[in-house]
Amino acid sequence: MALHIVNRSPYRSSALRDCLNTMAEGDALLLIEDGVYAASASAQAGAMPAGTYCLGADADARGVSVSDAIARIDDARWVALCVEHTPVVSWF
Amino acid sequence: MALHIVNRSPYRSSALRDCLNTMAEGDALLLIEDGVYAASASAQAGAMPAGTYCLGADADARGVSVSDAIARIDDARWVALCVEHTPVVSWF
Amino acid sequence: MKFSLVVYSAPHAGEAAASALRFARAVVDQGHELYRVFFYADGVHHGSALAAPPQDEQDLLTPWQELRQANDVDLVVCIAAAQRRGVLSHSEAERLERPAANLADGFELGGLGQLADATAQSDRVVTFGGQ
Amino acid sequence: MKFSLVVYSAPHAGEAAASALRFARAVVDQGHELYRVFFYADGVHHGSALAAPPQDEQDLLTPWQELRQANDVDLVVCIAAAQRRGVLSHSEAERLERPAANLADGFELGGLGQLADATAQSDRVVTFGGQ
Amino acid sequence: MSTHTLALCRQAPYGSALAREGLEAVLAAAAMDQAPDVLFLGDGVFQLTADQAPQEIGQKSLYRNLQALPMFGVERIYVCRQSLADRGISTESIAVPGIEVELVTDPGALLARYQHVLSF
Amino acid sequence: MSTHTLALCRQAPYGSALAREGLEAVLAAAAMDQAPDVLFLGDGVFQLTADQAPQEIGQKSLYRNLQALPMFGVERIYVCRQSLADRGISTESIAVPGIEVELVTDPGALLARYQHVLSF
Repeated sequence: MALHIVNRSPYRSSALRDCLNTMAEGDALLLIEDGVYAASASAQAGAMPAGTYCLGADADARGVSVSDAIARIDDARWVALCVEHTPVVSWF
Repeated sequence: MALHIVNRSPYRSSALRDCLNTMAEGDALLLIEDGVYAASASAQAGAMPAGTYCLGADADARGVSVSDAIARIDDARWVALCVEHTPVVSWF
Repeated sequence: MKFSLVVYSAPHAGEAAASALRFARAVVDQGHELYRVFFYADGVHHGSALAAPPQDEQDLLTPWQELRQANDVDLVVCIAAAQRRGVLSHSEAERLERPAANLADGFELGGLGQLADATAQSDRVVTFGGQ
Repeated sequence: MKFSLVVYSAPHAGEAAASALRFARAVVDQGHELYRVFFYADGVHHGSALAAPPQDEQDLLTPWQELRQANDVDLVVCIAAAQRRGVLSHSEAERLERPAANLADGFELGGLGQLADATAQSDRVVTFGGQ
Repeated sequence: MSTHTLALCRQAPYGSALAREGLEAVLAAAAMDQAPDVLFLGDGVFQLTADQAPQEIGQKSLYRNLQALPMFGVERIYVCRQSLADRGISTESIAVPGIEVELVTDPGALLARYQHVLSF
Repeated sequence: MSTHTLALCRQAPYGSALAREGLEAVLAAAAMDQAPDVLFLGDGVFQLTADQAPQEIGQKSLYRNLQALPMFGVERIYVCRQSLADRGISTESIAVPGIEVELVTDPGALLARYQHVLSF
């Protein structure tokens, strides 16, 4: 199963949409940098698939309150997700 | 009346959408660089407002066939458009 | 009419740098005055004397220097943005204890006040951004 | 597990450069091997010895050099991408007749073959792109 | 820049350096008594959210820079109402101390008032 | 890079240098007998349109670089069918001489075959 990493704002860039259109069943999705706006409880987080993660440091930086449906992770867990998945696909 | 200049692909970026949502009646719109994909006859050019221009050099570079509804211009006319309008607003 | 440009994009990163140069040439070709080009954000890399694109790729340094020579255009590189990104004059390199300087001839380092001044002095200001 | 990273973004342009550094540290902190970091496209500016961000902003040069020292990580700057953008070693500056060199200690210029090699040698390759 | 100039801020904080550098340009002009007006639109409205804590990603708070605006005489900012709505941001949550937030429903009409618009 | 690697090309030509530099990376790997597979998706499909004439904007044709692929042993490329449809590009109009275009309806399934995906 693949790990997809998205670092662009869902409002500004097609990166998340392109990624979601490409993801296979069971793939994981990690939101980092401006990608974390898609994890916001007040935004469109409801549309995120199961197996969506969000980098806590990036959410904190932006004051984004992460939806309960999305797992907040730290950098160590980010590395672990890369170990657990293949390939790792970046969308920017 | 303002001149709005958009240089990003309408498929990839929110720049064109943000611009269209902001334009006032009578403003002009110039598509340059990857923005010219919005001027393509085969694409969504129908949605462009009256007073839309497209930089011919950028369309030619990409093999984009510009819709009849959109005026192809050269660099000299680009400067003239800036002279004729105020303010000049870039969306990227 | 008096124009100034603001350039945020680095050369060879995308097309914005080339667009700015084409527009600048068209401004002077049409008989207008080009007062100042202010290089800001990643645009400060325009001021690097070390860029060496292959022969068959566009040179985005010499044409600006020529434009300055021929038309007395101010080419101002924001000093704060340039420090962060490693574009330094000899005196800045010395002051900051860096091993070399790379600011190209014809470009000068200047503060953000030069951007404010350009908007105050110019009839039109056009920004070139994005990648 | 053996990791390699590919970095397309310049330091101080957006967050991707800082993300790559954080991820690299986490890789070695978790006991994995970081085989190579390949700096490509605008990412080549990582190799500039001239960047001088203000004291209260992040230094994105020294931490990479320290990572290399402590963990024997290859820091490879793509030579073709670097030439275009003005990141030169002493020998390149001489060959290309440019007035100075700016490649930082700990970084080496290398060809795209080093990227192909990194993918062949590594269990995981993670790319850091965007602004 | 003066009030003939509008700074149009469209970048989310941290993801692009232009968010910070745009604000620095505004502050520098304001320090020279040429403060531009400022409009936050699109992802630029994310600059206004409180509780920004970017230490762990190695950055300084951009929200702090915003709070410096009144010291330089910028006591009002324009904010695109639709951009807030699109992002699920309540108007209450974007207060900046010492600054009056004026919500704009027709940003095109606002732009038309200025001779120069500097996009950041 | 070898066939364990997929190059995922998502940039329109000219607007971003990464379109050209991605292709250069593919060609370099292919020259070392480590040719990756290549998938064009999103705006990357614009790289495949013929009639590119970028001389006036000071660039070389990226389409020419594509035509070098077969010389280095890359004789097939994958192209996302939906990306073409979204952009109003007919499948007939994206032929590259000497290269077989394989349209992909499920890019996620394609990605799953590779150990590495390099995004460009």
